[in-house]
Amino acid sequence: MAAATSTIEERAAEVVEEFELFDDWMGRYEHLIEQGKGLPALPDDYRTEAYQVRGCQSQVWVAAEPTDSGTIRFLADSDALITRGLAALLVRVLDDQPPEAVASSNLAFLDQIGMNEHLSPTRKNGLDAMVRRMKLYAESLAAV
Amino acid sequence: MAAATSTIEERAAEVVEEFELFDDWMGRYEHLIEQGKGLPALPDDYRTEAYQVRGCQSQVWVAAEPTDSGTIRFLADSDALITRGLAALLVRVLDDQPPEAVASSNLAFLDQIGMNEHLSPTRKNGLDAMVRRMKLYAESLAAV
Amino acid sequence: MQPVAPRLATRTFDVEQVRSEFPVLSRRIHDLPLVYLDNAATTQKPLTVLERIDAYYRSENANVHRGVHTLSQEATEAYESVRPTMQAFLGAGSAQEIVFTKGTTDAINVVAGSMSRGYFRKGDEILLTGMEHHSNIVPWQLAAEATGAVVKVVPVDDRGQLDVEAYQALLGPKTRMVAIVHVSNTLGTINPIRQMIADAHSMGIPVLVDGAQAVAHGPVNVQDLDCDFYCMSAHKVFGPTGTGVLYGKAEWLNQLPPYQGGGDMISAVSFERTTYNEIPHKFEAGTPNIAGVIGMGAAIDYLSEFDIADVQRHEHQLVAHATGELEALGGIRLIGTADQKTAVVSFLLDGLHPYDVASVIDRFGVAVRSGHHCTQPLMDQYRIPGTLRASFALYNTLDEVDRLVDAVRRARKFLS
Amino acid sequence: MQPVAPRLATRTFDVEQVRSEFPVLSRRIHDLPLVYLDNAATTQKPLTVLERIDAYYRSENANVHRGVHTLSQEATEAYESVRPTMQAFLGAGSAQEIVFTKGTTDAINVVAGSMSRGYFRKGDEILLTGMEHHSNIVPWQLAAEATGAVVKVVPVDDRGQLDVEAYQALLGPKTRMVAIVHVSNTLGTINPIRQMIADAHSMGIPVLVDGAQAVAHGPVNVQDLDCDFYCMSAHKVFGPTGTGVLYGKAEWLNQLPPYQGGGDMISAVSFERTTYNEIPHKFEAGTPNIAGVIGMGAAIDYLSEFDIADVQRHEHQLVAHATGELEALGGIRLIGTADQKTAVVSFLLDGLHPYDVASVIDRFGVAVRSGHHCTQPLMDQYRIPGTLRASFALYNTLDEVDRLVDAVRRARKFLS
Ligand SMILES: Cc1ncc(COP(=O)(O)O)c(C=O)c1O
Ligand SMILES: Cc1ncc(COP(=O)(O)O)c(C=O)c1O
Repeated sequence: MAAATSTIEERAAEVVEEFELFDDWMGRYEHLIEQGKGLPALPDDYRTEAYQVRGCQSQVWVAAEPTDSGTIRFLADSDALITRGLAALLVRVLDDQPPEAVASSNLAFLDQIGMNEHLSPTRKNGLDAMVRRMKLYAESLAAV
Repeated sequence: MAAATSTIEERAAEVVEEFELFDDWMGRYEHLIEQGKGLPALPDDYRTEAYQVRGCQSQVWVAAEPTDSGTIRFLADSDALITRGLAALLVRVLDDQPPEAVASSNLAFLDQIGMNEHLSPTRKNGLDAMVRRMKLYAESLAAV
Repeated sequence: MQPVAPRLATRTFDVEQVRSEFPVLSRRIHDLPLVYLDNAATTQKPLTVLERIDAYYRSENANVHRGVHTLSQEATEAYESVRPTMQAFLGAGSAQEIVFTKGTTDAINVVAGSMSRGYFRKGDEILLTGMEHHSNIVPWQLAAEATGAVVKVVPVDDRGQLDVEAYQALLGPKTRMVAIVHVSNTLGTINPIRQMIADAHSMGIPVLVDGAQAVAHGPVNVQDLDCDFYCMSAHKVFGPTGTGVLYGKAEWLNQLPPYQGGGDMISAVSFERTTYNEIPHKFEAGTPNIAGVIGMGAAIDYLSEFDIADVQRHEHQLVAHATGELEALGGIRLIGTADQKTAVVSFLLDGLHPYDVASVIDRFGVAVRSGHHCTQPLMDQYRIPGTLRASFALYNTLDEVDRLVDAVRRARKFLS
Repeated sequence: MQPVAPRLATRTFDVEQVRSEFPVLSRRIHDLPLVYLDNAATTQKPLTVLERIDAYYRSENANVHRGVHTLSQEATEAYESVRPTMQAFLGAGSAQEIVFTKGTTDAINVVAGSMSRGYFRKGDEILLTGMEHHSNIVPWQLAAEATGAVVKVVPVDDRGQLDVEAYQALLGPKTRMVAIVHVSNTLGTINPIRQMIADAHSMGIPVLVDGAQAVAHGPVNVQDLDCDFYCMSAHKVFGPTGTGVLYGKAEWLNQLPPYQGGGDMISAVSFERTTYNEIPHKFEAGTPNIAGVIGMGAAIDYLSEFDIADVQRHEHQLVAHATGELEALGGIRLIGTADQKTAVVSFLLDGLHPYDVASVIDRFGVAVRSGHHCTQPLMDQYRIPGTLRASFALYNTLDEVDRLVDAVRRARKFLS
């Protein structure tokens, strides 16, 4: 995980840079799947309907917890490798950030890592549903 | 009215021949409207909903009465000149014929008088509704 | 119609240029150039719309929403990208308030049908007007029949204007729904819907607007109008047949139960329990009219190239010229002479049936509609069998109006 | 499928010739030629269909049924001429039994919705099967919810075949409706519907058949089947999106109340009393998808050029080859191995999620569908998250099957 001091923008830029290293889809896919492997295991308590994100082609769970330092901790998992990789990218960029920053974040980096087929929100592949869920958690924490 | 001895086919052929005399639409329309003017007045008793034919662009009434000689007598009217002309043509061809002959008649002549715009059944201009109503009357009389 | 920030025009309105973009306008009818004045029934389609539909089928066709393969993703993107287009066109607050339907009739049925599932109760009143199209009457009659609600009617005056005072008096504690036509297809009357919506809202009553005839002729902004539902058909605004939009405020769409069941409108299905998808998808069951929706987007893009004020000015000229010339013929009865009118001229020739006149002027290449225009109650009120209706679009010309008037004159001579 | 008198073929089936008639098949995906194996979701369209739609808009476009002018009459004729085409295609007894709908989902909703208005009573049973598409589940759940009827389910065995004995046992005095899929979109299973219809009829119960997946792959004759309703979508049989057919026996269509209200479905409208048009128009409210219906006619004309037995033979080869080669890869689980199958191969790779596999093989230019295919209850029964589904049409080739198998092999290597 990136240091808690780096901002969402900084982390997103880092992700974009990493993906730019690959000039073919195979490299990018491998890297994405690799990200998923690094995602911490989701506690069983969260593997329930309440945390499931609808509208994805695979099963996806996303949960959030407030940290003592006032930031928001994200947890996620999926039964598909690619979706798990995408969830890992989102967690990597948004984890341990202030809820307000998450709620107002612009996740344009998703368009810049050369994987449009999974990432364009109008394509309704479920990524937008994940993002919306994460922002929803952030908004409700920000409101507390 | 044609003599009761001529068949539906003979009368239809006569109509087609008449219309063939005109080589422009104006002549044919005038002739058609002329036919309507010759249609006997419809008794008020028949100018009711029960005798009204649905699906026409104008109001059309069609009635039928059995004659003593076992044939069927048709009466019709419309508030539009062209429709009245069409009704008159149908009456002219079908009036005073045996109900069985009316019920089984093939009214292909309607396609042959150069007025497709009013007469093609798939165009649903109401002529098919008139024809169906006349055949219905004939069928119920034939069944008695 | 209410003023809204004008869309940004990208070209000057030039009717000859416009005409060259509508292939059908070069058709000949009975050996004469077609004069198409039946635009209120359906409009013609510009090349860009035809080309967009063709391109879709030639290189992008796939089913939407459920596929991960490239073609399906591209089709989904093309289809979903029309939602923001329609959102902007109607001035909706959010793209999720845009439900794609078969057309206006379908859109009204979605609302009336959904409202029959728990919203309407016995004795509730549904308020319509005397100038509604059958599509904004029969769905409510079916809903009333199913729920015990009753339909009430706002009267129309002799010039074809709503009696707004009577409307206000009819709004009452039992009124549960108001459904009004924005622009009458028979009369051309533009109704004061903004005021009527405010009146209904002051009593907590939702309003559905039938916008079928409005969208091709002036700016519409549903947020500004504050209507709860707005319905339109693509085919009346230069788009394809078989598609249209139901705009609904998100709070209404969220609250109403789904109308049809099937693929795409669900979130999870089991025989024990089915949960529904989010709006707008909750109201879009089954494979949609993908090519149609994409074509509708192209039509709106086309229309948006113009400053709608230019279009309105042009159509106003056509209506003024037609009205003047027809009246000058004498023996003409105009039906619908409201102060606020769009591009429709309905009329009768003394002593002649509209069907006869329409049949004869077709022989002169002129296409107008005759009949009740799916507004029988209005015909009953005026005690007429129907009217002749010339309805204009941006591609019609003053010359065409002259051909109409000439054809009417000759038809009368022929028929008398 | 039941044998019927073969339609008269006018050309020999030649797959390369056929391919040249489908423009989209020359598309490239990620720099490779497209291999389109998602035909159960939607089929591609031949040139004749595109050209017919284009020609309609270029020279015939007008609203139907209500106009006397030439264009409207021509449009009506073109639109109505598709009714006998569909009548012949489905073997219906009369053209008035052909109702044009938005598609299969709409057709099923028309029947379920109409039956909710007086036909279903509390406690009535609606019998479905465990392999139904959501479009043949949710409309009945909505009807059940509205009327107090209950949905019962015929079980499916491990190979994907209906338990016909269980079906017969479930038919009972409370059963008011049976709705079954002709061919399963997920499994390819061809159900023994002729027998099932006879069983239901012996107890006086009507049967609706969801024919969405059947019509592109074999002859259908509704009179021979004796079903009461048959539903299909044009877009799954080489026609446009946004249209389809509800076949209904005339006695049923006459007896059921209308589903939607609006223009064209009425005979006379007043605020006091509205009477409905004759069938099929009673069920077609509003401006229909005119271009879509005309395009559907062109699609059926196209398909009818072939001897359907040739098409079936070709598709059978594709399925046999795909099944054999996929099994030869090892580590594959086939879902749906019924004795009677059409052109669908559903499968899973051990240890891999279908979404991952579909995403990777798209990179190799191969379009298959992954997911639950709108049959979640079936997925639940098999305890799988979904399948990969390759579904074939007459334009697919053995070479394309090889590219599929190769792509699957490489995807597995990449993902493991
Ligand atoms: C078996 C089956 N039934 C119904 C449908 C629904 O068809 P449509 O989406 O065209 O309404 C489909 C296709 O998705 C299907 O495969
Ligand atoms: C005012 C009005 N409302 C509703 C409709 C119905 O529209 P559609 O037939 O496209 O559903 C029309 C057009 O026929 C109309 O003019």
